[in-house]
Amino acid sequence: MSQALIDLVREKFPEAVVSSHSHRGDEVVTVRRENLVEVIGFLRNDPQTDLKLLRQIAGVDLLTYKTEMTGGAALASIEAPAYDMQRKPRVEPRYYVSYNLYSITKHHSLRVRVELRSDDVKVPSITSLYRTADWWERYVYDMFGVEFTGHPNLTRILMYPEFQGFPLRKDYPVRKRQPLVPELDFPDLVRGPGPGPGGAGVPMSQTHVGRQNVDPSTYD
Amino acid sequence: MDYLSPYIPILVLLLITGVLCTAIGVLATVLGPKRITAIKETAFECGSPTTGDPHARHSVKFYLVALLFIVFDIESVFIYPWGALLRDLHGEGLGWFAYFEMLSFMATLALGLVYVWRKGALEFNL
Amino acid sequence: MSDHRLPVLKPEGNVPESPRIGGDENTIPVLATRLEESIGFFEKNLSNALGWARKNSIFQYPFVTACCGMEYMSAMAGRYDIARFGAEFPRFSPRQADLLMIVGTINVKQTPVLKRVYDQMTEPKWVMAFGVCASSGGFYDNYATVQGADRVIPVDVYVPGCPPRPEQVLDGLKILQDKIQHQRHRAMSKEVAPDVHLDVAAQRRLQKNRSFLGKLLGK
Amino acid sequence: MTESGLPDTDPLALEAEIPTSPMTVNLGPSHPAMHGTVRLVVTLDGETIVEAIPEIGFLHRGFSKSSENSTWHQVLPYTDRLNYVSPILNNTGYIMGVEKLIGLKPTERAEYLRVLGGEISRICDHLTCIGAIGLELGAFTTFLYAMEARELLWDRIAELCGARVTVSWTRIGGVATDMPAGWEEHLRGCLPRVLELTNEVDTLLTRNRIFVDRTRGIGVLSGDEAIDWGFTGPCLRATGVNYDVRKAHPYSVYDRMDFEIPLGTRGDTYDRYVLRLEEIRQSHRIILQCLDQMPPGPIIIDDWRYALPPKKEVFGSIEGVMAHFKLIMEGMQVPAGEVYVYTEGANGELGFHIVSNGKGKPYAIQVRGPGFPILSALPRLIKGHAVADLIPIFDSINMIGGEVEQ
Repeated sequence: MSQALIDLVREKFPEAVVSSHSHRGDEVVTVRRENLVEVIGFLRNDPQTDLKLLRQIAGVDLLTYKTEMTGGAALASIEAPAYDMQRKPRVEPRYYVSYNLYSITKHHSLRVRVELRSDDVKVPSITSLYRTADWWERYVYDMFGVEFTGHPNLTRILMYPEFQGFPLRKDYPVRKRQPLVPELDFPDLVRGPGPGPGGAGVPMSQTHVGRQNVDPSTYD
Repeated sequence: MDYLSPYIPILVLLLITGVLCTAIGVLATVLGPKRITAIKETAFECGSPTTGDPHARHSVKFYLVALLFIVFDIESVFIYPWGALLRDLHGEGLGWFAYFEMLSFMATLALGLVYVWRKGALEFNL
Repeated sequence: MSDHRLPVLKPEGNVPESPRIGGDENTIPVLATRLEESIGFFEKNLSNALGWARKNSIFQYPFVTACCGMEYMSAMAGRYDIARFGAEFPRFSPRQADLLMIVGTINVKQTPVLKRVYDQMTEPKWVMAFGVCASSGGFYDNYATVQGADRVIPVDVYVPGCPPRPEQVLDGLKILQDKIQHQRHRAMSKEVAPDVHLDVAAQRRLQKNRSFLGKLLGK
Repeated sequence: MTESGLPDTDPLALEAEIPTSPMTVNLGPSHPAMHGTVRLVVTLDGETIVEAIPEIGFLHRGFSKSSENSTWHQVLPYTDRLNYVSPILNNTGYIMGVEKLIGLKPTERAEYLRVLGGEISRICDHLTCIGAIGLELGAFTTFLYAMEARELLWDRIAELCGARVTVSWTRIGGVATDMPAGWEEHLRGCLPRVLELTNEVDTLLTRNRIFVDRTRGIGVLSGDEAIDWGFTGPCLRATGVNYDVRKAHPYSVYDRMDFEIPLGTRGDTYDRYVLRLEEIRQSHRIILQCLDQMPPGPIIIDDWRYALPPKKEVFGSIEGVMAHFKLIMEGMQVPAGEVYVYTEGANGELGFHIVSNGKGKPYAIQVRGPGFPILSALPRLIKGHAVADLIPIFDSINMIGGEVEQ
């Protein structure tokens, strides 16, 4: 039903549309980065499309899309990063940001997508069009490191400022913690000899029950 | 001694409350363990380090509200004993005199209320 | 008595043991066997009395963050009423709280807050890790979650469950109460941390041992 | 002093407003009204809120990263913990996303069971929110009534799904457990009591002079501004905009259910409260219709590429063992693609943006928590109000840490 939307966008901005496809009933149009704001502005303000509700701005890192090995969580490597940049070739375009628009009056929706190369991770911000874009763009910046040029205050929203790196990138290992308060480092009692932050293979008897950092006087 | 006897229960009451309060106070300070540390001395602001200085100057309307409350609260404090004794005074023929006495007292305070009302101290616009 | 007691280690083979403080023979917790013989009669009774008083009037600071908060509400509400154990009154200021209940996941951004709230709690204080996430990080083994609150602050009682049923919470509270009862509570124990810069009057008060009246009037 | 040497007796000098400096207060994460996960740095001028800066992320548990390292089936327990007040709605939302990716339709009975469980969960969510609004305005009894009603429903959910809060009940192509014997009578028996307790809360709060004064006319937002802020669900319907995913795009068997969508008029805190109360009654109607139209039949599809084979088969036949092993060790091989599926969660439109690369693990999942955009509008809602109004406004948007910070 909203195949018309894609044709409308193609006809209005022929040079902006890179590609478009429809999968399981969702229409997605990939747009060039330069006229992203223009396209979304048109989609929002044009009475015919009236896509006033910006549901979500989602980011995806396509680094291991092809080569991701199969296998459940048990087989996943725990400490080593999922993707080793040096040994494996780079993937281009690496990220894409998808803007999910919906129209309450017309009951149709469209997803506008922008693909980014790994060395130039910048997208023009659309906070001028939607006020809700402010937090969503901060979320995508916080998780993927995508710079939204023109954003009023592009800072981390979920992670703490001292956090280095962008967690949802595929080359960020799952368990790499950057503690704020000096954590008492004792091996994973629950998981037994598996590779925990405290090192593997510590026999159960030497693990303690979380009481190491208490001076006995307070526990008289 | 007999005219004092009705006050004995009050005396016992005061005694018990006095003993109880001091006992709780002293026991709490004596028995409670104290570990004075630097962080414990600082103010608690929901687990975050305190921002801004607490001695910022407040607007004067809060002080006005407190003042007005005290004025009219004291007035009601004087009315209670008067109300309790009005019947006995009426018995001794002083009823009307006491009534007008209290009326004049309330009138002066009503004057104060009118002044405050006109001055606009009662409109508490945040 | 409930059967989840720790097995009792006979201190010296078959030598008859020292008389127990309260409770029958097989409930001596392992930790306190040696201790009881060393303290005098008056301290023992005072410690017992204080332990009894403190265990039955625990004021809790509910450090609620995540899904365990829902079960915390059930434990506080009418049906599984925690008030029956004296721990009903939530105090949202660490000054007036005895028990810090860490209800829910502690993520790395929350640790400074948790540490600060714990440090600002006045003694005697205990900590209950309510739920698996507070006890061991639960199944959030990733960059964002601290693998158990005891990596940041010492924890007394771990209540398993994700979220624990209210009965488990009450059982955890029961275990904590047993621990408080058998703990040694001293009177007049005061320590000042070295990094505290007290003003002159407070220092004078602390160092010189003055007459009772002097102490009373705080001169 | 004026040049004539006399003190400048400006008659209005005494009346001049004394300059006061604004005070910044920290409603930090560990605060009863902030649900433990939001830090609000509020700048006050006397009692009026001049500016508020929310800071979130205190319950960010890495849902996306953890789900990228678990199989499609293992992600289910993570979805319970998103909006942990109404877990079945999250499960249904996620599983419908995976089924949309596969292009698979669950069995008829499973559809009805999902709607039934979802509506019970929705009532629990609204009860908790109403209880919290009452509690934080001082009405402790309404909180206890709401909690008692929720306990009754949680018992039914525990009998149906095995757990009270974190149920992980739906499966790809169906649900995990069927209704136990006698469960329907139990549910029909306890629903009138739940409605009676809800009416009790209604009579205590809705026409209560203090409650109305505290909530009427604060936190007002107009319809199109709410859309611009990304509002959905009760907070959007309170402004009069009629958008409910169950009616706009009926999924599952909602098209066979007959229920209305309550709409507010002014979009203030009072409307958001009354709306949730009314939605409890609508959900109650849906539950009854679900029970009446419940068809017999299997509760999960028989296609072993996606659904776990029944235990009798797993221990009985070699195909069962092979299917079970493949599904557990390598996860369901969901065909590659990118899909966005949206259902009506308790606080609004709950969307899952799922990307699959054809392997056993989801490649990327990003949740559109309905509370995330609503919380971003909080400074706009509370600016200019008194500090005391901040609490009811924050409660009426029903911010759940799990779904906002994933």
